[in-house]
Amino acid sequence: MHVLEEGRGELIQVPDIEAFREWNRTRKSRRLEDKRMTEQEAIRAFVTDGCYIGTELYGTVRCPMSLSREVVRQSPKNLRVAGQGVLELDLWLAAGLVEALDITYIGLEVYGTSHVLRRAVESQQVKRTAEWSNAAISWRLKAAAMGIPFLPIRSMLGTDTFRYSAAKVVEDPFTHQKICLLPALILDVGLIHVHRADRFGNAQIEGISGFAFELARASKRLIISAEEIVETEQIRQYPDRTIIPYYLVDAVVHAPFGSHPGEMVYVYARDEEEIRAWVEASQTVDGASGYLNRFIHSVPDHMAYLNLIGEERLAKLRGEAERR
Amino acid sequence: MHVLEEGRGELIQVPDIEAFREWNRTRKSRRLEDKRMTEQEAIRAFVTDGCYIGTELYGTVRCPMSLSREVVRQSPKNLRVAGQGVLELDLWLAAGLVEALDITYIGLEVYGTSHVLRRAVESQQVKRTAEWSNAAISWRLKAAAMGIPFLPIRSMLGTDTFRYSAAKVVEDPFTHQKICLLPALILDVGLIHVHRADRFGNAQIEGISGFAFELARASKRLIISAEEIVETEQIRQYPDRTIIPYYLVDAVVHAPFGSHPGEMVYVYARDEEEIRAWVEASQTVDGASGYLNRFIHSVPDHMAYLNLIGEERLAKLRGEAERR
Amino acid sequence: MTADYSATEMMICVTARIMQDDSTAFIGTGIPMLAASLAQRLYAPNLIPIFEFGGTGAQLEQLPRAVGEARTFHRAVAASGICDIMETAQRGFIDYGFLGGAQIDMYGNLNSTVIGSYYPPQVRLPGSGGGNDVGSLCWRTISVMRHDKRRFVPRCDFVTTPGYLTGCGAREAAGLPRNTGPIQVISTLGKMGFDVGNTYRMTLEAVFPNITIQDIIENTGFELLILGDVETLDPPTAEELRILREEIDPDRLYI
Amino acid sequence: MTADYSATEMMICVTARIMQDDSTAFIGTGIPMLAASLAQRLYAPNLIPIFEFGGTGAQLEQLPRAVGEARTFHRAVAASGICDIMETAQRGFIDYGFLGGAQIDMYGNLNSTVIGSYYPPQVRLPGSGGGNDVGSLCWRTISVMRHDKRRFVPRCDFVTTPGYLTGCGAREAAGLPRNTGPIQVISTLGKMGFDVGNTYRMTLEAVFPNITIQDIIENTGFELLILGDVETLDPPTAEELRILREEIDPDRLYI
Repeated sequence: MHVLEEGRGELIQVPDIEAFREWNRTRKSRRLEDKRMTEQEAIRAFVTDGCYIGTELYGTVRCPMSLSREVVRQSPKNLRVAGQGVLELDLWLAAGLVEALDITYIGLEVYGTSHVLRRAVESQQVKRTAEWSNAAISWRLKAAAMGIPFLPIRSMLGTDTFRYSAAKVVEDPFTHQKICLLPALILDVGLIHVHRADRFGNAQIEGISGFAFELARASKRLIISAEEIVETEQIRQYPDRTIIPYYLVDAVVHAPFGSHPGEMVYVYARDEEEIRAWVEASQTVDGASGYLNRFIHSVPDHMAYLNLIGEERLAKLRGEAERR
Repeated sequence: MHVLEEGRGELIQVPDIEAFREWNRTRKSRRLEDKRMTEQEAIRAFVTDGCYIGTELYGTVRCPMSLSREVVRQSPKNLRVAGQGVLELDLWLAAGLVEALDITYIGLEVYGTSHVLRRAVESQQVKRTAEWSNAAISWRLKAAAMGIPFLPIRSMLGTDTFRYSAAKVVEDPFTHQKICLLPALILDVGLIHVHRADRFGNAQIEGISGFAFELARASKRLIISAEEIVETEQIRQYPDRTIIPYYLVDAVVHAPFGSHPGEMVYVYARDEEEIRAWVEASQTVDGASGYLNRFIHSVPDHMAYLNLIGEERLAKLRGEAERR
Repeated sequence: MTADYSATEMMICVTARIMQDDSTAFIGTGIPMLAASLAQRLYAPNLIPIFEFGGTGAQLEQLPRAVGEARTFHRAVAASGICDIMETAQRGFIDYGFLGGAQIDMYGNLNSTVIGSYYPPQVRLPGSGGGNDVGSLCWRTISVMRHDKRRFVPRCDFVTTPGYLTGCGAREAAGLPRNTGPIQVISTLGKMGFDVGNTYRMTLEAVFPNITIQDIIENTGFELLILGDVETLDPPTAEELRILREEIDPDRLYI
Repeated sequence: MTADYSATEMMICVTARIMQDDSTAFIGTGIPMLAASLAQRLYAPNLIPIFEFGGTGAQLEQLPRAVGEARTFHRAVAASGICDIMETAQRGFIDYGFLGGAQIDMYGNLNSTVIGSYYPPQVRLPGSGGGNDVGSLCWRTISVMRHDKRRFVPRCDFVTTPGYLTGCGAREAAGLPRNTGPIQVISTLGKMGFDVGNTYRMTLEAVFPNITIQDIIENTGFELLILGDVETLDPPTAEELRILREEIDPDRLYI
């Protein structure tokens, strides 16, 4: 396959589809096993120094924040990260855990650019970055989820985003047009927060599904946190609502308000006050580390974190949730 | 892109992705318009001689049978068909409507091979065939649905199924393994039967979704038949259940028992007696045309067909439906 | 063969007995459906049947008559669509694939497309369906088919679904996923395997009760390798037959 | 400019006014969200806002603060995921894309990645996000951004999102979908267009009230073409301002 152009970005995770198949054959049990564990147990078991990790959706929307905070607590080194994120990646960057970034967007949306990202990249604390678009990162996960080494797409072309990526341009043999090929992105560890799951890992999501379907299928290890643990009977009654079947899942963490301070549609709203607290704190190195100390290192686990936030505020967020 | 091997099958529908984009821009209204019409109006408006047409799912499972019967009634000539089918394609073949087939499977499942297919192909009434696997046909629709001219896959390779297809083999530039590329399959007309839709075409499906998601997005004209027409309010309350958004849809046909004699999960069961009637009749040319006369040509529309089947039998099928 | 049971029933029982508990198995139309039903009841209660139009992990209380019908996702853990299922296979999550065909050759290649030349064919068969995908993407495939010389042929008229193609290394050379291919053929006469790692040809492993090696040789259109002892399989048990006849296929669609 | 309204408010109103009823519009974070909200209330009640994480056709009763939050699919016709949305754009179903950026050049290329060289950068910005995809795949893009010389630059430090790249024919030569590209830039000073079909360079179409052509030239780092009459846009109406301030952004997140 003749390559016309090639991005100069590093391929931070190599798409070894055969090794992924072999992994899925030998390392993913088909048995219905109780996989419930705590955030601490799950992160300890599966997040290792140097691993390539990704989280699903943004820090302010259905994001595995209780798992993300536990990652900070355990402080694995030299993480390689698929960088489509808001609060969760800010925390990891502020904690100095990230060595390499496949970046598409790291920022604070309505609150602007991320000071933490700026410091981490401008100071070269993050040693390697490659550029992608949002769709490209999702499509790279989709390629892995489909079990194919690459996917053709029609964005990225002609830009520096392509030039600093690890994508390639070829001529499509059917239409003879130039097309961009994205390498599959296989995660060592994926983290997803869902509305409900059974103890085996069968999971359901309400509202938009972001890229949960793809990320779940692109991860060698998958940690699910769930607002609610339900009986398998409920799964078997509505098998068409299962977005993540159990055999993809390695750990199931019961995490009510697991997406706080982000929202969980139909369950609780964003905690604007708490999000602003990070926006303020993260402007400076000291502010950010003060925040990490207070909300992560000083609390042993997610339950203690929720206690710190306080039931009154949580009740208010429940009351503000979107209704069907 | 250097092609290592090339199937000798004809590309029965050329994947012109740019023309598809232009069609979707100019010929698909974004307006919320009442698209309700009868089977007769919908087929007359959109199914033309020589068009490339596909139906979703099999004739015995959530298949647009009332639409398929109307196609026979109107008898468009020289249809080119994506051939993954049971009863519905048997009817079209028996009626002599089909000129070319992208075939993966046409048969009667538990009742064995299709005599109609045998007669139609062995006699060269069907003039052109190209071979594909079931996944390949679905992935070809998926490529079109994704808006890309081709998709790489890891089946088809090394077989006569590939050799008599219009796929190509190239070397993947990332892993340097051989990989099969499928051309996108853009349908001129797609037919899908769903559980419910609103008058604009927003549609929901229960149970397995087959390849409805992909086919809906791969069709230049899309005709939806629905067991039930619901208020848009119900769609807006559960936007996460919409599998086909209205702007993809050109016609909405209210068709209770629209999948008969096939099943509609949670609504009614297969009509084994009626399926067997076709299995018997289709053994001979005379038997098949007798069946077509009795169940299609002699009844003006779907309501008359249901009257012919009789409320008693329909009530029984409702009673036998799978329950949640 | 005694009058107590049919060759089809024996074939179903042997297929059911080799199904592994806690394994994922891609189930095609016909005999594999009956075998999976029987296996879930007797040998592999946690067998995870996978059906191509979306059903994963169904409890097969009633025999499916189509690969998409409600029974293929009855009390299942997931009901998705064909792309999800096929991609699950492509990703290496499906352990076994159970297949049928009109012809099989010594390398386990299957034909379900045409008898004779391609166009116009002497006999037009249904086509690949999911067969080619199952044979390409699942880790191990098991074929289940009637045993006679018209079916066990030296060379398939058309290779619909890949076995070992032309033998050692051919699958990998074609680009198919590594370390995959057929491991078993269950016929109406016996159980065959493959000389994997060496010639990749079909071997005779076991015969059905009252069937001789000679019977099998005479009904096979190519030389079957015999690499070790050929055992004689136990006939269907009374319980197997009762369940098959009374619970699984009371309407006698297959048996 | 009077004290009655801010440049940001004017920018929002102008953006809202150009939104077409019954059109699909890919809405990015920030000003486009406010403009879409305003447009749905006043000018384009059937505008179909599309948000990258899955919301299609929401009724924007409350201002979204994130592209995935509940407000982006509040009473929507569909709530799917990012791949579905981006593929909908790739298939040619999204008419308009509304974008922002830190830099724009005369061909409408946008930079939201780095200021300075790539690594290590002088300033690391968030990156493309969906920007590159919107700029590549939607039929027409409209950029909304503050107007000054640091932002309207002769050449972007980094082309994150394609405008017309290097001019005539460059998008097609790169393989981007045909007949796509930027048509408008709404800034804090005026409304720009592009000389499509000819030089593909940015043109000055209109100025805001109390802004002169000279003001715009002085705040633009490259030569803006002036091909016809430059009109002066109407200021925000009282109703626009009331809705913006009281209904859409009462917390003053943006205005």
